[in-house]
Amino acid sequence: MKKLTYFPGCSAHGTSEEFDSTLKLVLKTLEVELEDIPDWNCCGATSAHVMTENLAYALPMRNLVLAEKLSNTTMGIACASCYQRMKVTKVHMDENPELAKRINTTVVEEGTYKGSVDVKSMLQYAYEDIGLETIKSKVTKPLTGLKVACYYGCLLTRPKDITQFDSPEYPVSMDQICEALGATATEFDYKTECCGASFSISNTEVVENLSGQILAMAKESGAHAIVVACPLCQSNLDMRQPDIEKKQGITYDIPVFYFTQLMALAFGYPIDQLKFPKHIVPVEGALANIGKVVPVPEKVKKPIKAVEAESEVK
Amino acid sequence: MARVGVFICFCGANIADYVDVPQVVEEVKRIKEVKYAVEYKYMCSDPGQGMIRDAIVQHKLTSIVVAACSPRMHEKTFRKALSDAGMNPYLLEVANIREHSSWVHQKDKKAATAKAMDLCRMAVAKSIANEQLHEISVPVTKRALVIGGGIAGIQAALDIADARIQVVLVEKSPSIGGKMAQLDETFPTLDCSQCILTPKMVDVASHPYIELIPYAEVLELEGFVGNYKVKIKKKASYVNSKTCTGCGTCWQKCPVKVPNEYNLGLDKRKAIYTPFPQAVPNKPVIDAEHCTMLTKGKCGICAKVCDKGSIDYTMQDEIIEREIGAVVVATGYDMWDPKPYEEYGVGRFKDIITSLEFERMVSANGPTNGVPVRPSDGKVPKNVVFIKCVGSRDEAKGIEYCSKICCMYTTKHTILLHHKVHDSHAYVFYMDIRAAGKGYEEFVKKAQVDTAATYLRGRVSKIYKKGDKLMVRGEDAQIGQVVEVEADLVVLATAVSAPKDNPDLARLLGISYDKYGYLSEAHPKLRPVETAKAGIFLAGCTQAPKDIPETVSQASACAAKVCGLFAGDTMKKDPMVSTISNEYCSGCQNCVKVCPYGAIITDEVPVGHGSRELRTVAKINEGVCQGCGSCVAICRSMAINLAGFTDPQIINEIVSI
Amino acid sequence: MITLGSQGKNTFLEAVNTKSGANVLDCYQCGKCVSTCPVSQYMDFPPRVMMQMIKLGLKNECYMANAHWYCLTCSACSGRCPREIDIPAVMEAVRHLAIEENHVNDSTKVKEMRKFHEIFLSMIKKYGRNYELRMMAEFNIRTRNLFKDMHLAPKALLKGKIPLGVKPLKSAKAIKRMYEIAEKLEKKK
Amino acid sequence: MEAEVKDQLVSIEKPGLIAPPNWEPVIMGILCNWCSYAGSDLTGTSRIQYPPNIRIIRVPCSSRVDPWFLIKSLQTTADGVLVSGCHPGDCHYISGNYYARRRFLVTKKLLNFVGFHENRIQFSWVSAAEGPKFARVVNKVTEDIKKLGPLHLYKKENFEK
Repeated sequence: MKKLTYFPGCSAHGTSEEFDSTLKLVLKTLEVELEDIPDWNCCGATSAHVMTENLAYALPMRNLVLAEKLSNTTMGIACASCYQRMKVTKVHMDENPELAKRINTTVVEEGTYKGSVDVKSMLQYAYEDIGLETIKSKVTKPLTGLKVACYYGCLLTRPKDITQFDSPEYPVSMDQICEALGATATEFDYKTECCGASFSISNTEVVENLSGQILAMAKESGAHAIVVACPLCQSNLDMRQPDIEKKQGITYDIPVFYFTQLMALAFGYPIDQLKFPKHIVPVEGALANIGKVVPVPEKVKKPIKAVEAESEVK
Repeated sequence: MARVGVFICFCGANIADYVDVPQVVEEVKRIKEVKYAVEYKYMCSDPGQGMIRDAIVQHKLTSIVVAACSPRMHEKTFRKALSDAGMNPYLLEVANIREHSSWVHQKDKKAATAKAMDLCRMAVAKSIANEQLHEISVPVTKRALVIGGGIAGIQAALDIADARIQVVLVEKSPSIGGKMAQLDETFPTLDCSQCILTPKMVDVASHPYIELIPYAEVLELEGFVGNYKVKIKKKASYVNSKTCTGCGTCWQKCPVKVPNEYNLGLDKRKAIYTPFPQAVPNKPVIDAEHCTMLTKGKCGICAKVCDKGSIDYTMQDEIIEREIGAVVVATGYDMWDPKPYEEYGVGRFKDIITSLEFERMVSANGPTNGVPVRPSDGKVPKNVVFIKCVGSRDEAKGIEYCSKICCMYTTKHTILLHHKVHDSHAYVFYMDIRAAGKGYEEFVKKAQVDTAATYLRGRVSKIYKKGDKLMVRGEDAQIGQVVEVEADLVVLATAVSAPKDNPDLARLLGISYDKYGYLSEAHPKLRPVETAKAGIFLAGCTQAPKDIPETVSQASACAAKVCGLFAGDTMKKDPMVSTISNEYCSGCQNCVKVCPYGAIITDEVPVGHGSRELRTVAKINEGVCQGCGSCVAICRSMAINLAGFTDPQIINEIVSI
Repeated sequence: MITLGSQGKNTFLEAVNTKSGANVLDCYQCGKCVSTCPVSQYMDFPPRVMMQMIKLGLKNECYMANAHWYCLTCSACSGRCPREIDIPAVMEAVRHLAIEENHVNDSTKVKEMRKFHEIFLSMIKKYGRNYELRMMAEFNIRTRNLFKDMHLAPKALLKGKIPLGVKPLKSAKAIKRMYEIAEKLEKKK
Repeated sequence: MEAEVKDQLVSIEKPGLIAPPNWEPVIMGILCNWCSYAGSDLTGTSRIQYPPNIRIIRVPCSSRVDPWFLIKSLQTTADGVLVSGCHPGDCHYISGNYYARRRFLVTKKLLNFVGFHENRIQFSWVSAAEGPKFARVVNKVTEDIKKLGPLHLYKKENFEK
């Protein structure tokens, strides 16, 4: 039984409750025990670093210090935004002990920052610490037939020197996890384009435009659904989808799943535990593809050869 | 007893205004070894030199001190005056009382005079310990080695050979020609690369003074300038080149297909092959890695069809040794692999190709018979996007420097595209257009105006697929907007990078290379073709990225250097080299370690007179020694001395004031 | 027209470099950031132009720009920058300097974005965690746009997307103290 | 312990020795031919003025400088020594200045150990293009050594001179 310190993030009790609860189901199957950080606080999200420098470090620092008091060496974070704030803080503190000392004064009552806990996103944890083989071995109901576009957003793999995970341009970890579950990952070029993130409330126009492009590219790639690992991406792509459709005059009807929802589904959990009713875009249409026999795609034309090309030309 | 003559110069007013020269003369005369001291207005002038010549004879002087300007200025002049008077020129010492005294202490004549006196004393003291030295002559092997058979190597070899000097040309692939043989037409004149190159290749093969060793590499180089010995490994070709006529039956019948390097894998060649039809030498080789006869012992078709019986599956690598006097390194360049550009989808999208691949496509003897096509579906592209600076000027993903040739070859590609596909349109994303060269800017204008290529100023940030098109996104800074081009084909102008084997080659040759892997020249401005090691020269892109005209110029410059080196039967060399005394040498070999030139080797000498027992001592090769003196300072037993800067000379200087 | 050469040493550039840890002088205006940036079309001055303006020392123009308010810190630009400039950090430095010197763009959009962040931070100060419903409500009230996103509200509430309450942190005091010390640190610099 | 030993040995410097009136130090400057000597020539051609205390010895390369030269200088004539070579990486003889630097540091440590003040032995990199820098170096070295005072007991005739 593996143990892992868990930081759910504020949205786990709100907008992304389905992420939190399915994550817990999945980790039960994968035999990972979660240990919550007692009395954790908000990471400060975008707002803190937009407005001030010190608070943007102080808020995550408190959680890091609290996490260091637990016995585990790794902290898993569900929300991508929390993950990035935490990781940025950790990397900057470890690089600059002087800064760490200064920021530490804000949470001096909680303890001294040591830098002893590693910070990972849940996607990274599943990919690196659990591994594709283990995930594959737990699959009881493969998702064969479901075509998904894996959307990573900006925060999980960027900046590269902070996250040190997967590619910042064309990551593949989530794709590989989905394929391990039996689904097909489409070739999706907007994997790491931004969805508008923190403008969700304050500047909806931007979000609708950016998320709209992502939905369009996902549709273009032939996906039935989008898979994400970030609550903000999920809410932007799912909750804003009807508005985007209205604005663009196109019907997308692409549900946006957390990767843990699909894992739980493939691991055989009953559908009523997966909180699908929480989705704004209905999921039934996409899930109906599971089990359908996919026609073998027409072989892509062979790469050019001298002779073939010649005949084309003449 | 030494008899020193001191000649003190006024240098017009340059010295006389700030140094009391007559007083210096008086002071110098008080030194007991000084038998003659005199002042004159311009010592370097003919009458001045005449005074020195006369005094040498008249006063039977044994060494001369000239107190004047810096020895870096007129040492040679005065040495010549000495030898004209029949005196060994190395008995001269110069006291630098101009740069080191009169010019830098203009406000204090007393102090300047005192200093000038001291400088004279030091020079006199040193000159007393001076010894007669003689220029060293080193024999020369008049044969040059050229490494690399691209246009640089070909040009250097031909120029040297035309001066009737033997050349050994080593090329690692089965044919000479290099990258230039892969090009279609060349900028800015659009003459056909093959047409201007192949005659030169044939000349190389038929030149009586050139020994061409293809499919070979240099293993070892030892010796020193004029007297190198090189070991070359000739890879087994499994084809007897003497009997083979190059008829081509073997490669027509060979059943094994391998990606064709000459066409960058855009088509296939056979396991027995010549790289391209105009190859020189036009004899096939067997690719041992892929030939099933050599890997699995099955097939043997080529041997069966060869009526000359030239195929020999048992052939072994051969070691060839040659004595040579100079080396020209012309190993060219590699094309940089754009794999790190993940945002462009390099590796995922088939319709992204490199410039050299495009070059092969538009080449008349290329895999597509001279028409560019999309690798994904073989269709002829209409919209082609050219992206410059892929890898160049990119510290994050590529190389810091500008590759120099991409601006021009991309310009050429837009024109070639227009020639081959009339209804096509070229879009060029660029950062700057660097067109400094004869006819270059005019050429760019031709592309922009005559063929209406659209130039967009900005670096492309992303390429993604939409249907069967590639969407290329970048900013056009000129309108300050982000633009997306719907492209059928994307051509990346990838950077020029140093050959990856260069560091190994540099170590083997004992020359240095820079942080990118380019071989270093001796001086960036004034000695751009020499290396720091005497007798080794650089031609072409192995030193830095450059275009064909520049490469050819540098190659010819190398040839001139080699010819200069070989002008006499022996080479003259400064006698300021280290000498070693066997008597004192303890054989610790510390000097061997510090010598930057490998000029010191070990030798065995009898322990005593007539003794049979041997002991190790160091031995200096005066042909190689450059006279830095590192070994002198490191020698614990003071067995080594540096002629012209011996311990007694310098100590004399120190204690003389 | 801008007159250059009279302002002497470019202290603005130095301030931005120190604060961001980046070197704006590295920028050679290739524009890769502009076409990478998902929101450059909304910015008055895209990143490349901002960099040049910093180089020229156009402090007021930079402060008054909305670009650094639109920056999402998605780090796409810095990941692709051939000179490896941390552009989001530069944007953040300009924004922080503008806030410090109280010289900020006063367009409605920027005001709204700024308001949002302020409300968000005050929520955390109060509860230690984000209270989504209250925050959205307060944002709408304070930006005088009561019905924004109201069509989403019933659905979201009904589906349990947005909870009606939040459990404040046990040690809410700790957070308040943290805010105070952080504020002091900010002033000390 | 080490510090104590140092303190005792430093007394070799004879801090109490009074400089004769108008005393000027003698500094031995050992310069490599290709960079520093050429640089000092440039100082001259540029007419940049510096104190007249330095006496320059030309050697092919700073790696030719035997520790013996430094010791002999301090022992006989000089109050201080300046050794100057090409910048790291610019050595005319590929790597000579690296050897020189290492050897110099050891020599300096030794001389320091036996009681010479560390400023009596100085090292610098001056390229052939750095005329002004050479003047700066000489200024600094001269100043340093003037502060330290004479190293040698002066004969009576020197006073008179």
